[in-house]
Amino acid sequence: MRKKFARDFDSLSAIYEFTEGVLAAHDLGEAVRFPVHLAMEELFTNMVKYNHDSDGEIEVDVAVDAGVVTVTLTEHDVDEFDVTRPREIDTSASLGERTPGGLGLHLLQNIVDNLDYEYRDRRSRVIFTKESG
Amino acid sequence: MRKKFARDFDSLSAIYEFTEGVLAAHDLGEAVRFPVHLAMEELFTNMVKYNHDSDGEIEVDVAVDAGVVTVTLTEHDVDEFDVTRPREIDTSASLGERTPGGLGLHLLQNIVDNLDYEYRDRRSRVIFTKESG
Amino acid sequence: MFEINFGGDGEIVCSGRLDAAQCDRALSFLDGVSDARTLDFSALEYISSAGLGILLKTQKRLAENGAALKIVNVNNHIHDVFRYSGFNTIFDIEAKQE
Amino acid sequence: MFEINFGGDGEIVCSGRLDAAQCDRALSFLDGVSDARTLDFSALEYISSAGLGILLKTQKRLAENGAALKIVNVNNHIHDVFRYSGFNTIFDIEAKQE
Ligand SMILES: Nc1ncnc2c1ncn2[C@@H]1O[C@H](COP(=O)(O)OP(=O)(O)O)[C@@H](O)[C@H]1O
Ligand SMILES: Nc1ncnc2c1ncn2[C@@H]1O[C@H](COP(=O)(O)OP(=O)(O)O)[C@@H](O)[C@H]1O
Repeated sequence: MRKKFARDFDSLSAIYEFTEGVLAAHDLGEAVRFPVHLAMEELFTNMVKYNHDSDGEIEVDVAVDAGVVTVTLTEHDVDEFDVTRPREIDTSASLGERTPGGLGLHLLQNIVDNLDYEYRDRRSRVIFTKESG
Repeated sequence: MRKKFARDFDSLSAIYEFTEGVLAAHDLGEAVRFPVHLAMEELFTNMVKYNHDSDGEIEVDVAVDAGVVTVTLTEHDVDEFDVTRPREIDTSASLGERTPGGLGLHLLQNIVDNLDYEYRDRRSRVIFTKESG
Repeated sequence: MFEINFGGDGEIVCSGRLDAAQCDRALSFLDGVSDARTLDFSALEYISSAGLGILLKTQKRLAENGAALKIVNVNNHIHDVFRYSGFNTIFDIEAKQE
Repeated sequence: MFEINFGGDGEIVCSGRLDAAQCDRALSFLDGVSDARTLDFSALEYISSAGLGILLKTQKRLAENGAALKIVNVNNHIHDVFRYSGFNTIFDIEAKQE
Protein backbone atom coordinates (compact mmCIF):
# COMPACT_ATOMS: atom_id res chain seq x y z
CA MET A 1 0.00 0.00 0.00
CA ARG A 2 2.97 2.29 -0.53
CA LYS A 3 2.87 4.96 -3.19
CA LYS A 4 5.04 7.93 -4.12
CA PHE A 5 3.64 11.36 -4.85
CA ALA A 6 5.21 14.45 -6.38
CA ARG A 7 6.14 17.20 -3.91
CA ASP A 8 3.31 19.48 -5.03
CA PHE A 9 -0.07 20.64 -3.68
CA ASP A 10 -1.57 19.18 -6.83
CA SER A 11 -0.78 15.71 -5.47
CA LEU A 12 -3.41 16.20 -2.76
CA SER A 13 -6.29 14.91 -4.87
CA ALA A 14 -4.34 11.80 -5.90
CA ILE A 15 -3.41 11.13 -2.27
CA TYR A 16 -7.05 11.61 -1.28
CA GLU A 17 -8.37 9.17 -3.92
CA PHE A 18 -5.70 6.57 -3.18
CA THR A 19 -6.40 6.74 0.55
CA GLU A 20 -10.15 6.61 -0.06
CA GLY A 21 -9.60 3.39 -1.99
CA VAL A 22 -7.61 1.78 0.82
CA LEU A 23 -10.06 2.88 3.51
CA ALA A 24 -13.09 1.90 1.42
CA ALA A 25 -11.61 -1.56 0.88
CA HIS A 26 -11.67 -1.93 4.65
CA ASP A 27 -15.21 -0.54 4.95
CA LEU A 28 -14.12 2.40 7.08
CA GLY A 29 -16.64 5.21 7.44
CA GLU A 30 -16.43 9.00 7.42
CA ALA A 31 -15.72 9.19 11.17
CA VAL A 32 -12.22 7.83 10.59
CA ARG A 33 -11.75 8.93 6.97
CA PHE A 34 -12.12 12.64 7.71
CA PRO A 35 -9.37 12.84 10.35
CA VAL A 36 -7.07 10.55 8.34
CA HIS A 37 -7.36 12.77 5.25
CA LEU A 38 -6.91 15.90 7.35
CA ALA A 39 -3.80 14.60 9.15
CA MET A 40 -2.27 13.47 5.83
CA GLU A 41 -2.92 16.84 4.20
CA GLU A 42 -1.42 18.81 7.09
CA LEU A 43 1.74 16.67 7.06
CA PHE A 44 2.07 16.49 3.28
CA THR A 45 1.57 20.21 2.68
CA ASN A 46 4.19 21.04 5.33
CA MET A 47 6.65 18.72 3.60
CA VAL A 48 5.94 20.56 0.35
CA LYS A 49 6.13 24.04 1.91
CA TYR A 50 9.15 23.68 4.17
CA ASN A 51 11.38 21.26 2.33
CA HIS A 52 10.90 22.50 -1.20
CA ASP A 53 14.65 22.34 -1.92
CA SER A 54 14.47 18.57 -1.74
CA ASP A 55 13.10 17.50 -5.10
CA GLY A 56 12.44 13.85 -4.31
CA GLU A 57 8.95 12.46 -4.09
CA ILE A 58 7.12 11.84 -0.83
CA GLU A 59 6.25 8.25 -0.02
CA VAL A 60 2.85 7.55 1.47
CA ASP A 61 1.87 4.28 3.08
CA VAL A 62 -1.65 3.55 4.30
CA ALA A 63 -2.24 0.33 6.21
CA VAL A 64 -5.34 -0.93 8.00
CA ASP A 65 -5.24 -3.65 10.59
CA ALA A 66 -8.03 -4.58 12.99
CA GLY A 67 -9.78 -1.26 12.47
CA VAL A 68 -6.65 0.80 13.10
CA VAL A 69 -5.39 2.98 10.25
CA THR A 70 -1.63 3.55 10.23
CA VAL A 71 -0.28 6.20 7.87
CA THR A 72 3.44 6.69 7.24
CA LEU A 73 4.89 9.62 5.29
CA THR A 74 8.55 9.41 4.35
CA GLU A 75 10.82 11.94 2.69
CA HIS A 76 14.54 11.84 2.00
CA ASP A 77 17.34 14.38 2.17
CA VAL A 78 15.61 16.85 4.47
CA ASP A 79 16.46 18.60 7.73
CA GLU A 80 15.06 17.31 11.00
CA PHE A 81 11.70 18.66 12.14
CA ASP A 82 9.88 16.86 14.92
CA VAL A 83 6.14 17.16 14.31
CA THR A 84 5.33 15.65 17.70
CA ARG A 85 6.66 18.64 19.67
CA PRO A 86 3.76 20.43 21.38
CA ARG A 87 2.68 23.62 19.64
CA GLU A 88 2.16 26.82 21.56
CA ILE A 89 -1.10 28.01 20.14
CA ASP A 90 -3.49 30.41 21.78
CA THR A 91 -6.83 29.18 20.50
CA SER A 92 -8.67 31.82 22.49
CA ALA A 93 -6.91 34.76 20.81
CA SER A 94 -9.19 37.47 19.47
CA LEU A 95 -9.63 38.11 15.75
CA GLY A 96 -7.28 41.10 15.89
CA GLU A 97 -4.51 39.08 17.56
CA ARG A 98 -4.66 36.24 15.03
CA THR A 99 -2.61 35.73 11.90
CA PRO A 100 -3.35 33.06 9.29
CA GLY A 101 -1.32 29.84 9.56
CA GLY A 102 0.25 27.89 12.38
CA LEU A 103 -2.77 25.66 13.00
CA GLY A 104 -1.87 22.56 10.95
CA LEU A 105 0.27 20.72 13.50
CA HIS A 106 -2.05 21.73 16.32
CA LEU A 107 -5.00 20.17 14.46
CA LEU A 108 -2.91 17.11 13.59
CA GLN A 109 -1.94 16.54 17.21
CA ASN A 110 -5.58 16.85 18.27
CA ILE A 111 -7.11 14.45 15.78
CA VAL A 112 -4.75 11.47 15.60
CA ASP A 113 -4.50 8.75 18.26
CA ASN A 114 -0.73 8.31 18.04
CA LEU A 115 1.98 10.39 16.44
CA ASP A 116 5.61 9.39 15.98
CA TYR A 117 8.60 10.95 14.31
CA GLU A 118 11.81 9.24 13.19
CA TYR A 119 14.88 10.94 11.74
CA ARG A 120 17.97 9.13 10.46
CA ASP A 121 20.44 9.71 7.59
CA ARG A 122 18.48 12.81 6.57
CA ARG A 123 15.36 10.71 6.14
CA SER A 124 12.23 12.02 7.89
CA ARG A 125 9.39 9.72 8.71
CA VAL A 126 6.07 10.58 10.37
CA ILE A 127 3.76 7.79 11.51
CA PHE A 128 0.28 8.35 12.86
CA THR A 129 -2.56 6.02 13.77
CA LYS A 130 -6.29 6.52 13.96
CA GLU A 131 -8.70 3.98 15.35
CA SER A 132 -12.14 3.54 13.83
CA GLY A 133 -15.37 3.49 15.81
CA MET B 1 -16.23 0.81 -2.18
CA ARG B 2 -18.61 2.77 -4.35
CA LYS B 3 -17.70 6.20 -5.61
CA LYS B 4 -19.13 8.65 -8.12
CA PHE B 5 -17.06 10.40 -10.71
CA ALA B 6 -17.84 13.31 -13.03
CA ARG B 7 -18.52 12.38 -16.65
CA ASP B 8 -15.20 13.74 -17.89
CA PHE B 9 -11.86 12.36 -19.11
CA ASP B 10 -10.28 14.31 -16.28
CA SER B 11 -11.86 11.86 -13.84
CA LEU B 12 -9.53 9.12 -15.12
CA SER B 13 -6.71 9.96 -12.73
CA ALA B 14 -9.07 10.01 -9.73
CA ILE B 15 -10.54 6.65 -10.78
CA TYR B 16 -7.04 5.29 -11.19
CA GLU B 17 -5.90 6.41 -7.74
CA PHE B 18 -9.06 5.21 -6.02
CA THR B 19 -8.81 1.80 -7.67
CA GLU B 20 -5.10 1.59 -6.86
CA GLY B 21 -6.00 2.13 -3.23
CA VAL B 22 -8.58 -0.65 -3.19
CA LEU B 23 -6.31 -3.10 -5.04
CA ALA B 24 -3.30 -2.19 -2.92
CA ALA B 25 -5.30 -2.81 0.25
CA HIS B 26 -5.77 -6.35 -1.02
CA ASP B 27 -2.10 -6.72 -1.98
CA LEU B 28 -2.89 -7.24 -5.66
CA GLY B 29 0.05 -6.92 -8.04
CA GLU B 30 0.57 -5.33 -11.46
CA ALA B 31 -0.56 -8.49 -13.31
CA VAL B 32 -4.14 -7.86 -12.24
CA ARG B 33 -3.95 -4.08 -11.74
CA PHE B 34 -2.99 -3.32 -15.35
CA PRO B 35 -5.96 -5.10 -16.99
CA VAL B 36 -8.39 -3.78 -14.34
CA HIS B 37 -7.31 -0.17 -14.98
CA LEU B 38 -7.44 -0.72 -18.74
CA ALA B 39 -10.91 -2.27 -18.70
CA MET B 40 -12.21 0.55 -16.47
CA GLU B 41 -10.75 3.24 -18.72
CA GLU B 42 -12.22 1.73 -21.89
CA LEU B 43 -15.68 1.49 -20.32
CA PHE B 44 -15.57 4.87 -18.60
CA THR B 45 -14.32 6.80 -21.63
CA ASN B 46 -17.05 5.25 -23.80
CA MET B 47 -19.67 6.34 -21.27
CA VAL B 48 -18.24 9.85 -21.46
CA LYS B 49 -17.95 9.87 -25.27
CA TYR B 50 -21.24 8.27 -26.27
CA ASN B 51 -23.64 9.39 -23.55
CA HIS B 52 -22.50 12.95 -23.11
CA ASP B 53 -26.08 14.25 -23.09
CA SER B 54 -26.65 12.53 -19.79
CA ASP B 55 -25.12 14.87 -17.25
CA GLY B 56 -25.24 12.58 -14.22
CA GLU B 57 -22.13 11.17 -12.67
CA ILE B 58 -20.86 7.65 -13.28
CA GLU B 59 -20.78 5.32 -10.30
CA VAL B 60 -17.77 3.07 -9.91
CA ASP B 61 -17.63 0.12 -7.53
CA VAL B 62 -14.48 -1.93 -6.97
CA ALA B 63 -14.75 -5.05 -4.82
CA VAL B 64 -12.17 -7.73 -4.09
CA ASP B 65 -13.10 -11.13 -2.77
CA ALA B 66 -10.86 -14.19 -2.63
CA GLY B 67 -8.46 -12.72 -5.19
CA VAL B 68 -11.21 -11.86 -7.67
CA VAL B 69 -11.68 -8.21 -8.55
CA THR B 70 -15.24 -7.23 -9.50
CA VAL B 71 -15.77 -3.81 -11.03
CA THR B 72 -19.22 -2.33 -11.65
CA LEU B 73 -19.86 0.86 -13.60
CA THR B 74 -23.35 2.32 -13.45
CA GLU B 75 -24.88 5.25 -15.30
CA HIS B 76 -28.43 6.53 -15.35
CA ASP B 77 -30.72 7.91 -18.02
CA VAL B 78 -28.86 6.52 -21.03
CA ASP B 79 -29.75 4.43 -24.09
CA GLU B 80 -29.05 0.72 -24.15
CA PHE B 81 -25.67 -0.41 -25.46
CA ASP B 82 -24.57 -3.95 -24.78
CA VAL B 83 -20.78 -3.99 -24.37
CA THR B 84 -20.69 -7.79 -24.33
CA ARG B 85 -21.66 -8.12 -28.01
CA PRO B 86 -18.72 -9.49 -30.01
CA ARG B 87 -16.85 -6.86 -31.99
CA GLU B 88 -15.99 -7.39 -35.63
CA ILE B 89 -12.41 -6.27 -35.71
CA ASP B 90 -9.83 -7.24 -38.29
CA THR B 91 -6.65 -7.22 -36.24
CA SER B 92 -4.61 -8.31 -39.26
CA ALA B 93 -5.56 -5.28 -41.37
CA SER B 94 -2.67 -3.43 -42.97
CA LEU B 95 -1.69 0.08 -41.93
CA GLY B 96 -3.43 1.59 -44.95
CA GLU B 97 -6.70 -0.20 -44.17
CA ARG B 98 -6.79 0.91 -40.54
CA THR B 99 -8.49 3.91 -38.99
CA PRO B 100 -7.95 5.05 -35.41
CA GLY B 101 -10.55 3.91 -32.86
CA GLY B 102 -12.79 0.92 -32.47
CA LEU B 103 -10.35 -1.11 -30.37
CA GLY B 104 -11.55 -0.35 -26.84
CA LEU B 105 -14.30 -2.95 -26.51
CA HIS B 106 -12.18 -5.52 -28.33
CA LEU B 107 -9.37 -5.04 -25.80
CA LEU B 108 -11.87 -5.09 -22.94
CA GLN B 109 -13.36 -8.38 -24.07
CA ASN B 110 -9.88 -9.89 -24.38
CA ILE B 111 -8.53 -8.92 -20.99
CA VAL B 112 -11.37 -9.50 -18.52
CA ASP B 113 -12.45 -12.91 -17.24
CA ASN B 114 -16.18 -12.16 -17.19
CA LEU B 115 -18.23 -9.38 -18.69
CA ASP B 116 -21.92 -8.69 -18.03
CA TYR B 117 -24.33 -6.00 -19.08
CA GLU B 118 -27.64 -5.07 -17.43
CA TYR B 119 -30.14 -2.51 -18.70
CA ARG B 120 -33.32 -1.50 -16.89
CA ASP B 121 -35.27 1.76 -16.49
CA ARG B 122 -32.66 3.56 -18.62
CA ARG B 123 -29.97 2.52 -16.18
CA SER B 124 -26.88 0.90 -17.74
CA ARG B 125 -24.65 -1.32 -15.69
CA VAL B 126 -21.45 -3.09 -16.77
CA ILE B 127 -19.85 -5.66 -14.48
CA PHE B 128 -16.53 -7.33 -15.14
CA THR B 129 -14.31 -9.62 -13.11
CA LYS B 130 -10.60 -10.29 -13.20
CA GLU B 131 -8.90 -13.02 -11.23
CA SER B 132 -5.43 -12.49 -9.78
CA GLY B 133 -2.56 -14.90 -10.16
CA MET C 1 -13.71 18.86 -6.41
CA PHE C 2 -14.43 22.18 -4.77
CA GLU C 3 -16.88 24.88 -5.82
CA ILE C 4 -17.55 28.36 -4.51
CA ASN C 5 -20.38 30.52 -5.85
CA PHE C 6 -23.06 32.99 -4.87
CA GLY C 7 -26.41 31.39 -4.06
CA GLY C 8 -29.86 32.84 -4.81
CA ASP C 9 -30.01 34.93 -1.62
CA GLY C 10 -26.55 36.46 -1.94
CA GLU C 11 -25.08 33.84 0.36
CA ILE C 12 -21.77 32.17 -0.56
CA VAL C 13 -22.23 28.47 -1.28
CA CYS C 14 -19.22 26.16 -0.86
CA SER C 15 -19.25 22.52 -1.86
CA GLY C 16 -16.85 19.60 -2.00
CA ARG C 17 -13.40 19.55 -0.44
CA LEU C 18 -11.51 22.73 0.42
CA ASP C 19 -7.91 21.51 0.57
CA ALA C 20 -4.67 23.47 0.17
CA ALA C 21 -4.73 23.02 -3.63
CA GLN C 22 -8.11 24.82 -3.83
CA CYS C 23 -7.30 27.76 -1.58
CA ASP C 24 -5.98 30.14 -4.24
CA ARG C 25 -9.24 29.81 -6.12
CA ALA C 26 -11.34 30.17 -2.98
CA LEU C 27 -9.37 33.24 -1.88
CA SER C 28 -9.74 34.95 -5.28
CA PHE C 29 -13.47 34.55 -4.85
CA LEU C 30 -13.53 35.75 -1.23
CA ASP C 31 -11.31 38.74 -2.10
CA GLY C 32 -14.22 40.02 -4.18
CA VAL C 33 -16.51 40.07 -1.14
CA SER C 34 -16.62 43.34 0.78
CA ASP C 35 -19.71 43.17 2.97
CA ALA C 36 -21.26 40.90 5.61
CA ARG C 37 -22.13 37.50 4.11
CA THR C 38 -23.39 34.11 5.07
CA LEU C 39 -21.29 31.13 3.97
CA ASP C 40 -23.41 28.06 3.38
CA PHE C 41 -21.36 24.93 4.13
CA SER C 42 -24.18 22.39 3.69
CA ALA C 43 -22.38 20.79 0.74
CA LEU C 44 -18.85 21.34 2.05
CA GLU C 45 -17.41 17.98 3.09
CA TYR C 46 -13.93 18.88 4.22
CA ILE C 47 -11.66 21.74 5.24
CA SER C 48 -8.02 21.82 6.34
CA SER C 49 -5.90 24.47 8.07
CA ALA C 50 -5.21 26.06 4.68
CA GLY C 51 -8.95 26.70 4.33
CA LEU C 52 -9.09 28.15 7.84
CA GLY C 53 -6.31 30.51 6.79
CA ILE C 54 -8.29 32.10 3.97
CA LEU C 55 -11.44 32.34 6.10
CA LEU C 56 -9.44 34.15 8.80
CA LYS C 57 -7.86 36.45 6.24
CA THR C 58 -11.29 37.38 4.88
CA GLN C 59 -12.78 37.84 8.34
CA LYS C 60 -9.94 40.19 9.31
CA ARG C 61 -10.34 42.23 6.13
CA LEU C 62 -14.11 42.53 6.60
CA ALA C 63 -13.66 43.49 10.27
CA GLU C 64 -11.95 46.69 9.11
CA ASN C 65 -15.36 47.75 7.77
CA GLY C 66 -17.18 46.39 10.77
CA ALA C 67 -18.53 43.46 8.74
CA ALA C 68 -18.23 39.70 9.30
CA LEU C 69 -18.80 36.29 7.76
CA LYS C 70 -21.38 33.99 9.28
CA ILE C 71 -21.04 30.27 8.57
CA VAL C 72 -24.09 27.99 8.50
CA ASN C 73 -24.84 24.29 7.95
CA VAL C 74 -21.42 23.14 9.14
CA ASN C 75 -21.00 19.36 9.33
CA ASN C 76 -19.71 17.67 12.49
CA HIS C 77 -16.17 17.07 11.27
CA ILE C 78 -15.70 20.62 10.05
CA HIS C 79 -17.25 21.86 13.28
CA ASP C 80 -14.56 19.94 15.20
CA VAL C 81 -11.87 21.60 13.09
CA PHE C 82 -13.30 25.01 13.98
CA ARG C 83 -13.48 24.14 17.67
CA TYR C 84 -9.95 22.73 17.88
CA SER C 85 -8.71 25.98 16.31
CA GLY C 86 -10.80 28.23 18.52
CA PHE C 87 -12.45 29.58 15.37
CA ASN C 88 -15.85 29.21 17.02
CA THR C 89 -14.99 32.32 19.05
CA ILE C 90 -14.13 34.50 16.04
CA PHE C 91 -16.83 33.29 13.63
CA ASP C 92 -20.57 33.03 14.11
CA ILE C 93 -21.08 29.33 13.32
CA GLU C 94 -24.24 27.27 13.01
CA ALA C 95 -24.02 23.49 12.89
CA LYS C 96 -25.93 21.40 10.37
CA GLN C 97 -29.17 19.81 11.56
CA GLU C 98 -28.28 16.13 11.02
CA MET D 1 1.47 11.48 -14.76
CA PHE D 2 2.56 11.23 -18.36
CA GLU D 3 5.60 12.79 -20.04
CA ILE D 4 6.73 12.86 -23.65
CA ASN D 5 10.06 14.40 -24.70
CA PHE D 6 13.01 14.00 -27.02
CA GLY D 7 15.88 12.00 -25.54
CA GLY D 8 19.61 12.60 -26.11
CA ASP D 9 19.74 10.55 -29.32
CA GLY D 10 16.68 12.09 -30.97
CA GLU D 11 14.46 9.27 -29.75
CA ILE D 12 11.07 10.06 -28.27
CA VAL D 13 10.91 9.15 -24.58
CA CYS D 14 7.51 8.41 -23.04
CA SER D 15 6.97 7.86 -19.33
CA GLY D 16 4.11 7.27 -16.94
CA ARG D 17 0.55 6.51 -17.94
CA LEU D 18 -0.82 7.36 -21.38
CA ASP D 19 -4.57 7.41 -20.77
CA ALA D 20 -7.32 9.17 -22.75
CA ALA D 21 -6.88 12.38 -20.74
CA GLN D 22 -3.23 12.64 -21.87
CA CYS D 23 -3.74 11.95 -25.57
CA ASP D 24 -4.26 15.53 -26.72
CA ARG D 25 -0.91 16.47 -25.25
CA ALA D 26 0.83 13.40 -26.67
CA LEU D 27 -0.67 14.00 -30.11
CA SER D 28 0.43 17.67 -30.16
CA PHE D 29 3.94 16.43 -29.55
CA LEU D 30 3.79 13.66 -32.15
CA ASP D 31 2.28 16.05 -34.73
CA GLY D 32 5.61 17.86 -34.66
CA VAL D 33 7.48 14.73 -35.73
CA SER D 34 7.96 14.28 -39.47
CA ASP D 35 10.66 11.66 -39.87
CA ALA D 36 11.44 8.10 -38.79
CA ARG D 37 11.82 7.91 -35.00
CA THR D 38 12.32 5.46 -32.19
CA LEU D 39 9.84 5.67 -29.31
CA ASP D 40 11.40 4.57 -26.04
CA PHE D 41 8.73 3.05 -23.79
CA SER D 42 11.07 1.88 -21.01
CA ALA D 43 9.40 4.25 -18.52
CA LEU D 44 5.90 3.95 -19.99
CA GLU D 45 3.73 1.97 -17.56
CA TYR D 46 0.37 1.97 -19.26
CA ILE D 47 -1.45 2.61 -22.52
CA SER D 48 -5.12 2.34 -23.49
CA SER D 49 -6.91 2.24 -26.85
CA ALA D 50 -6.87 6.04 -26.93
CA GLY D 51 -3.06 5.91 -26.92
CA LEU D 52 -3.07 3.32 -29.69
CA GLY D 53 -5.23 5.71 -31.71
CA ILE D 54 -2.66 8.51 -31.69
CA LEU D 55 0.20 6.11 -32.45
CA LEU D 56 -1.74 4.79 -35.44
CA LYS D 57 -2.55 8.30 -36.61
CA THR D 58 1.14 9.24 -36.48
CA GLN D 59 2.25 6.03 -38.18
CA LYS D 60 -0.20 6.63 -41.04
CA ARG D 61 0.97 10.23 -41.48
CA LEU D 62 4.65 9.23 -41.51
CA ALA D 63 3.92 6.39 -43.97
CA GLU D 64 3.01 9.03 -46.56
CA ASN D 65 6.70 10.01 -46.53
CA GLY D 66 7.86 6.40 -46.39
CA ALA D 67 8.86 6.83 -42.71
CA ALA D 68 7.79 4.87 -39.63
CA LEU D 69 7.90 4.79 -35.84
CA LYS D 70 9.81 2.03 -34.12
CA ILE D 71 8.86 1.24 -30.51
CA VAL D 72 11.43 -0.17 -28.07
CA ASN D 73 11.54 -1.30 -24.43
CA VAL D 74 7.86 -2.17 -24.30
CA ASN D 75 6.71 -3.77 -21.03
CA ASN D 76 4.76 -7.04 -21.01
CA HIS D 77 1.36 -5.53 -20.36
CA ILE D 78 1.68 -2.91 -23.09
CA HIS D 79 3.04 -5.62 -25.39
CA ASP D 80 -0.17 -7.60 -24.81
CA VAL D 81 -2.24 -4.53 -25.70
CA PHE D 82 -0.32 -4.24 -28.99
CA ARG D 83 -0.75 -7.94 -29.75
CA TYR D 84 -4.48 -8.03 -28.98
CA SER D 85 -4.89 -5.09 -31.37
CA GLY D 86 -2.70 -6.56 -34.11
CA PHE D 87 -0.45 -3.50 -33.77
CA ASN D 88 2.59 -5.78 -33.74
CA THR D 89 2.09 -6.18 -37.49
CA ILE D 90 1.99 -2.46 -38.29
CA PHE D 91 4.70 -1.29 -35.85
CA ASP D 92 8.24 -2.53 -35.40
CA ILE D 93 8.15 -3.39 -31.68
CA GLU D 94 10.89 -4.55 -29.33
CA ALA D 95 9.97 -5.91 -25.90
CA LYS D 96 11.77 -4.82 -22.74
CA GLN D 97 14.51 -7.12 -21.47
CA GLU D 98 13.06 -7.97 -18.05
N1 LIG E 1 8.11 19.44 7.61
C1 LIG E 1 8.52 20.59 8.19
N2 LIG E 1 9.80 20.99 8.06
C2 LIG E 1 10.22 22.14 8.61
N3 LIG E 1 9.43 22.96 9.31
C3 LIG E 1 8.16 22.63 9.48
C4 LIG E 1 7.63 21.43 8.94
N4 LIG E 1 6.32 21.36 9.28
C5 LIG E 1 6.05 22.45 10.00
N5 LIG E 1 7.15 23.25 10.14
C6 LIG E 1 7.22 24.51 10.91
O1 LIG E 1 6.20 24.48 11.88
C7 LIG E 1 5.34 25.62 11.76
C8 LIG E 1 3.90 25.22 12.09
O2 LIG E 1 3.37 24.38 11.11
P1 LIG E 1 1.80 24.31 10.92
O3 LIG E 1 1.17 24.17 12.26
O4 LIG E 1 1.48 23.25 9.92
O5 LIG E 1 1.35 25.72 10.35
P2 LIG E 1 1.68 26.50 8.98
O6 LIG E 1 2.40 25.59 8.07
O7 LIG E 1 0.34 26.91 8.49
O8 LIG E 1 2.52 27.68 9.43
C9 LIG E 1 5.52 26.08 10.33
O9 LIG E 1 5.22 27.44 10.18
C10 LIG E 1 6.98 25.74 10.06
O10 LIG E 1 7.81 26.76 10.54
N1 LIG F 1 -21.42 3.30 -23.78
C1 LIG F 1 -21.70 3.31 -25.12
N2 LIG F 1 -22.86 3.82 -25.57
C2 LIG F 1 -23.14 3.87 -26.89
N3 LIG F 1 -22.30 3.41 -27.85
C3 LIG F 1 -21.13 2.89 -27.47
C4 LIG F 1 -20.76 2.82 -26.09
N4 LIG F 1 -19.54 2.24 -26.02
C5 LIG F 1 -19.17 1.96 -27.27
N5 LIG F 1 -20.11 2.36 -28.16
C6 LIG F 1 -20.05 2.20 -29.63
O1 LIG F 1 -19.18 1.10 -29.90
C7 LIG F 1 -18.11 1.52 -30.75
C8 LIG F 1 -16.83 0.79 -30.40
O2 LIG F 1 -16.34 1.24 -29.16
P1 LIG F 1 -14.79 1.09 -28.81
O3 LIG F 1 -14.37 -0.29 -29.19
O4 LIG F 1 -14.55 1.48 -27.43
O5 LIG F 1 -14.04 2.07 -29.83
P2 LIG F 1 -14.03 3.67 -29.95
O6 LIG F 1 -14.78 4.27 -28.82
O7 LIG F 1 -12.59 4.04 -29.94
O8 LIG F 1 -14.68 3.93 -31.29
C9 LIG F 1 -18.02 3.02 -30.58
O9 LIG F 1 -17.47 3.65 -31.73
C10 LIG F 1 -19.48 3.41 -30.34
O10 LIG F 1 -20.14 3.54 -31.58
